[in-house]
Amino acid sequence: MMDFQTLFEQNIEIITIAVYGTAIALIVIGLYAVLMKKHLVKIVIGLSIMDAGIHLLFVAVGYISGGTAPIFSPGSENAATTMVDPVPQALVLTAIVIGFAVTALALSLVIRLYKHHHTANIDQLNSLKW
Amino acid sequence: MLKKLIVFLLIATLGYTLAVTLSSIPIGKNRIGSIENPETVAAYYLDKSPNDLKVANTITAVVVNFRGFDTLGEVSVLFLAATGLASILYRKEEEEEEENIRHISHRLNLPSSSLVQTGAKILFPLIIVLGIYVFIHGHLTPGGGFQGGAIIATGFLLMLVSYKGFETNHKVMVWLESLAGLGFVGVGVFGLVKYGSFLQNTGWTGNLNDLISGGLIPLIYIFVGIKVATELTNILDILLNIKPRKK
Amino acid sequence: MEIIAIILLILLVGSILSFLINRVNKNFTGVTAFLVALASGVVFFTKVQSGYQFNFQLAGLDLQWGLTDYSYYFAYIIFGLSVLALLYSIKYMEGKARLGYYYASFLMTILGMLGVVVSQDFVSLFIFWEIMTWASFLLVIYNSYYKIKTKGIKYMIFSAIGAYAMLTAIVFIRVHYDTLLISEAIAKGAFNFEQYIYIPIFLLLGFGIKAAVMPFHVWAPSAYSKSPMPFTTIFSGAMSKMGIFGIGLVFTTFYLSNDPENFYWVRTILGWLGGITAVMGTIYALIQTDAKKLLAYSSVAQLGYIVVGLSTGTELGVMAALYLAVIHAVFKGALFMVAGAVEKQVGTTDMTKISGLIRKMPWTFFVALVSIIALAGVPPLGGFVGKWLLYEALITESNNYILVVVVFFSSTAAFMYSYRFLFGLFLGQEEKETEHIKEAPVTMIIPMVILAVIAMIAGSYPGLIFEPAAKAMEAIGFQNVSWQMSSLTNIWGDTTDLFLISMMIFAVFIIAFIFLTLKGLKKTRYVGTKDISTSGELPKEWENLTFQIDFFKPFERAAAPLYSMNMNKIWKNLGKNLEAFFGFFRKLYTGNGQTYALFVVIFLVVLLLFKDVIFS
Amino acid sequence: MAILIFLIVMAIILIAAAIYSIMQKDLLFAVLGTGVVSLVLSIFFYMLQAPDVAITEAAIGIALTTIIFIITIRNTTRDENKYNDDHINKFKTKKDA
Amino acid sequence: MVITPVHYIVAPLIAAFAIPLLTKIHKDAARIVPGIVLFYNVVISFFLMNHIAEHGMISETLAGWEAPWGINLVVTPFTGFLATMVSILGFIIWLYGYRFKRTLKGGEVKFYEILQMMMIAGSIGIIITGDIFNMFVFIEIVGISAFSLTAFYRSRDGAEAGFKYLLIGGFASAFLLLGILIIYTQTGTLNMAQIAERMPEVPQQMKIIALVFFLVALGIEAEMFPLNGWAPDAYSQAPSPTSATFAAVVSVAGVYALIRVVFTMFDVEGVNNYLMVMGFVTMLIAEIAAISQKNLKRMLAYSSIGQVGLILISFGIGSNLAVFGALFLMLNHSVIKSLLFMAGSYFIYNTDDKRITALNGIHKKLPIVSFFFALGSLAIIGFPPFSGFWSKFYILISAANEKYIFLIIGILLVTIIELTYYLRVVGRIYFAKEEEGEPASHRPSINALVAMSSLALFIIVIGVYPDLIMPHIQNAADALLDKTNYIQQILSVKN
Repeated sequence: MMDFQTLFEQNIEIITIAVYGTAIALIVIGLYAVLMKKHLVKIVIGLSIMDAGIHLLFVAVGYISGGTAPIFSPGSENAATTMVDPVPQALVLTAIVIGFAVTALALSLVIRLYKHHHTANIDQLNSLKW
Repeated sequence: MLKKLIVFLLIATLGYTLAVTLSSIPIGKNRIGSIENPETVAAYYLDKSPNDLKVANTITAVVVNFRGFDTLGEVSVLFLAATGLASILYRKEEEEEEENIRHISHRLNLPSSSLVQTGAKILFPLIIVLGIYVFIHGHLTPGGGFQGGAIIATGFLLMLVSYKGFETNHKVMVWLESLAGLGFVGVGVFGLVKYGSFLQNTGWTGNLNDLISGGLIPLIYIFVGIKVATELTNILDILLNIKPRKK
Repeated sequence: MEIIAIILLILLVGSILSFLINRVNKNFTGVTAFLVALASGVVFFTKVQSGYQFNFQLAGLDLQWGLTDYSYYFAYIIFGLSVLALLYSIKYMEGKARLGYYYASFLMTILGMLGVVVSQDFVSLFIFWEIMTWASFLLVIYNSYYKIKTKGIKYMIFSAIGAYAMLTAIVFIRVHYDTLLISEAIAKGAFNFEQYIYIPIFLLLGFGIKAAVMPFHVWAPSAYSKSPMPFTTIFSGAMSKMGIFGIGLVFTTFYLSNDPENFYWVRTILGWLGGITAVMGTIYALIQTDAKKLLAYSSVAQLGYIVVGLSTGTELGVMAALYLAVIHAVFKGALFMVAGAVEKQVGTTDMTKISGLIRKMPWTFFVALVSIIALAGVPPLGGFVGKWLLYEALITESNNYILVVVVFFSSTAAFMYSYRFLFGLFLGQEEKETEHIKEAPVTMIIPMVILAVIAMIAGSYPGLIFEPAAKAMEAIGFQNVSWQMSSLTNIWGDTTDLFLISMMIFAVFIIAFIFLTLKGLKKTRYVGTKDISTSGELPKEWENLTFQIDFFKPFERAAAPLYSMNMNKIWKNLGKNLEAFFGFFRKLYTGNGQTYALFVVIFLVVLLLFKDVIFS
Repeated sequence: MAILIFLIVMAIILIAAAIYSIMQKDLLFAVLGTGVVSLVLSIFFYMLQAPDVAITEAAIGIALTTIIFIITIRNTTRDENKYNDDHINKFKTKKDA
Repeated sequence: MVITPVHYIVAPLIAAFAIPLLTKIHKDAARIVPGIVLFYNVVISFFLMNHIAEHGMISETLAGWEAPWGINLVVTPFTGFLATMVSILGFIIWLYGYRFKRTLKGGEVKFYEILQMMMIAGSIGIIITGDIFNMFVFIEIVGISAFSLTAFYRSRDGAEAGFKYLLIGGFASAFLLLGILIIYTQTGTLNMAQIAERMPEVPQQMKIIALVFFLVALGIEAEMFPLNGWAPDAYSQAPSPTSATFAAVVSVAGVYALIRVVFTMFDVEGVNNYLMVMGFVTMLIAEIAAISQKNLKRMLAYSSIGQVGLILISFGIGSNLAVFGALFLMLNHSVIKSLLFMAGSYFIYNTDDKRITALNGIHKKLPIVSFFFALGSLAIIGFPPFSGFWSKFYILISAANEKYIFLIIGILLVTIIELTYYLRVVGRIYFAKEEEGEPASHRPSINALVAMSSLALFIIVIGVYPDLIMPHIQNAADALLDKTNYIQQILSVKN
């Protein structure tokens, strides 16, 4: 644990680029899949990758260099250690579960669609239009 | 092709904008201010969690107590997702009878050798115990209701996948599901009735880092754990029991 | 409770009541409606005096109801015509479907019209205006079972355009002049064509559409001819006058200012529009083969005169307009009732199929004759006085000599279609098919005759109408309007005694009538239209030899270029093109979820790119 | 320093797995790719001092999400370019018409 | 105080968790319990409205942590008004749907009722919460219920509509999270009042980026133009009571969320113009699309979007009178559109055909329902003396106050389009040649009639005497615009 902290403190720029870059890359890749892929399952994969990127962003902005996880281990109650921001983590916890719920629902819709329309191509799902 | 170009341009612009925006929100910067004189909610939580609530894991304190209402909402999202899933994949009884395949399980047929089955049999109780441990210790160590619930669900997943004949006891599941949800709300209502604020913790909180500490927080997390476990198992159960299409 | 509210309530309750009574017994529906209208009319004329008003608050707005002499004048038209039309309806509608619906809408329309004239603030005016509109819409589509798509909708769309133009104006009056009372708005100069020019223009648009002014007249002929006949009398006789009522109100500022230069271009344009409406209405009336349609176009033309009269803005012109408003209601009401009687008895109003009803329906013929004379403006009947005043006003007090010619032309051409109407239905040879035809029931004859008598009296004693008209004009800004009971005086001082003239003409008439009747008593051989032979050649079965076909063929040929300028077609094309255009936008909803997602992202990116432009 | 490299490698693996999972035509492998994304993501969370999130992501992202994706693929098609089964298509017209 | 705002959420949640158990005791529990709960919500609403009329606004703390620290529920005259409206309509829609689904099997009824109830409860949650992330959670609750309900019928294209809705809804939640993220890093809080208080210190650039994300995310919920592709599909495929709920409850909550964020949280210039322009585009395109629809429910859906556009325009004008008009229109739209969906659903139920052409002369079979539909049509177009007129009138006056003459003309021209297509349908119902057929097989049941008549009664009574409701709307508008008071009231609780 300590290793991370000191190392992160020293190389915060690289970390920033790496973490933010990854997060943005995930969002963008997910978005691309949603917008370009025709298979419904791929689209749902895209959505979940996009969500993952956003979750990473949340955790990243909550990080404080040199901070520890916001858990008071025995004996360290009063030690004035820096702790990372607990709020984004709590939010992400909620967001992950909600994201899973949405994914499950989406997939069940995909199964239903395949049963009824016999296709998993989003372009063929246009019986409702105009 | 034109669409591809447009999409590339769009996502490039979006990525660029995000990057520019995030560049002024550097990682690692302390934004939460001093804990002694809290300006931000985070600092306040870090102050109150060990001192007032006696909860070692601040995230648990935030999730269950400070923002407990969100968690209630989240649990209901899961519940609604399970309901919605059941409603979407619900199959009319006539339909089933018509196809005359009513009592046959249409479980995912992964090749499950006896080795896998025995392994699953051994692992299953361990996984359940692990899950229960995780959500009971949610206020002390990393983890909690969601994690524990999800772990238990994976245990059931293992059984469902490896044993053809394995069925969750629906009656027990329904009761557990409902009672856990009602328990969570009930704890909230208890706070409302006794202290005038929904989900309010009791005054008695015990000592930091004790197993029984933090007032009602562990209790809530247990309910959350059971609720999440049952909901996730439900979802998996429904999905796994979809009848495969006639080939 | 205020008496006006009670009267409106009587009508409302009556409307619901007649709907319910129809459920119980179909025979009493018409009687109930008639009695309700009669009762409210009696209460109105006995209890309500002009000058009465009261204020109240609704939805945080100060509203006012009341009556000026001007609105009282229009109340005469409304009640007079409605009561007669309802009396007429009793027999006319007998045996038709959905009587409850018919009478309920009828009474609602009366309520709406009465509300329009008693409103002294714009909000109630608009509310009642709309009640009147949709109640009449319900009646317009009463008959047109299969043609709902074009007929009723057209009326409603034009009405809505008018109503919303009015609403816009009202809203701006409220904003700029901080009032909703008509009197205050006039006092503050809201209708001046100076500062906020769109206010009076929108109001004129709103009222003008109801008065069927060019180029918004296209709804009128079809709506008039499609609605059930008794209602058409109200529709063309009274409801279109609400438009006139409004135009008069808007011009009040001008009348008050007493400055002929004021409003000059507006009046000119409106006058010209009225003139063109008159010509167009007349020309189209000429080529109609259906009596109803003919009358409908004729109504449009007559409304044109009234608009011309109002827009001259002189005392004489406005007097002519108001006088024509009443007399048009009278004779056009009578004519529509005649057409209705024919329709009731014969089953059609197609002039090519009917002829020679004079012996079968003598009373109807009498009414038709009198009304046609009045319509054509021949002395000694009511129409003559109105037209005389109008010409005098145009010639002596305005410089629009071309307009005079236009009006004069259309008035002359009115002879042609009047004649055709009379001839087509009543004169000519009798058909075998019409042998069994009887005179219309007495409750239908009575209102017709009453109207005809009014038209006759108005011809001899126009002062009976001049008196309230003069009061009404004083209420909208004129001072000391002079009028004579039974004579017309022109600016050169020549006086014509109308009563004398009418007596003389009547004498001639009666002599001629006696002579013709005596002659007619002789046995004559009735010849069917097909019972002839030309040059020894028997006409074929399909060869229709009725005069009615191609009645005005030569004229039609002469006026062919005018007919090609079909306003109706222009609007229709506009509608069609608009819908095609709309169809293009509709395609944005492609039905593809991914495209929608793409829209979201495009929108997001566009907002992000232009964020500094849009937000600051 | 090793950890820094480890982090960067992880980032690269993460992005590569994400790209792999959307480019892979065989959906089963694509889904496994998302499983890898979740796995690496939970390591990221752990390194960013968010153990709770890491555990959640591990339990839900790796195990549950992947399995429901697999179930879906089993109930639809496994090949991305093959949106339906032909013989079922024939039968569809009769049933849905 | 015995009743607190949290009851709005807790009662439905208890019911939702308990229904699976209760159905084991009594078969019809799944139908009845939501009714009791929704009725209880109506009671709560009246109680709370009385309370705030006497004591001022309520800011309830949850879990004992006061305003900026914990989540709080806020009932101001504004949110209270909307919550009251939503809960009453929710109850009426339940009443309407009570026997509508009687053909369904037990299990399906349970799912339907739970989802429907939670959708309404979630909407109330969106309205009364004072915390931005909590709002996100409630949006997800509404979203998940809505996706599932859209796909409820399997014989239709429900799943397709549901998937589209879910796809766009997924975007909405992603962008909303991004917006919350940026706002949280800049202000260090999630409480909307505190965010609003700290907003002036946030760098302009950040503020605008966050605003853009919020606008897009909540614009999806509020059915703004390029973001509303899901709406017509979802409205037309969902079961009719659900469509009514979408129009009357969910879209209200969506618009509320947008307005709350724009008016209270942010202090950015130009948003009003944005709302006005986008509202106008939304209205125009939706009405244009509606005019050539062949499917009745789809037409009503486009009409709903159009009305939402008008509401957004009116909020965009931004003056007190305009907000008043917008809230009035929101109320009218909810009531009238629910009535239209309810009546329209009986047409579809009886003809087994969703096309408008199937309605020819149906008034002979269903006289009362036809009357309600005609009434609703006239009212939504804005004919006096029905309630729709007053809202339109006030919106026009407020636009005129700001001298937006072209806006007024535009609104009225669009109204003419609206009038055209509504009258076509009404014309068909009443005046087209009816097809031969047996008398209606599904006459409206008594509970549906009660529901529809109460809405119709409202339309007429408010149309004739709008003063009944106007003071409440005025209070609501004042409360929405009084931002400083909102912030002070909520944050003062902590000291």
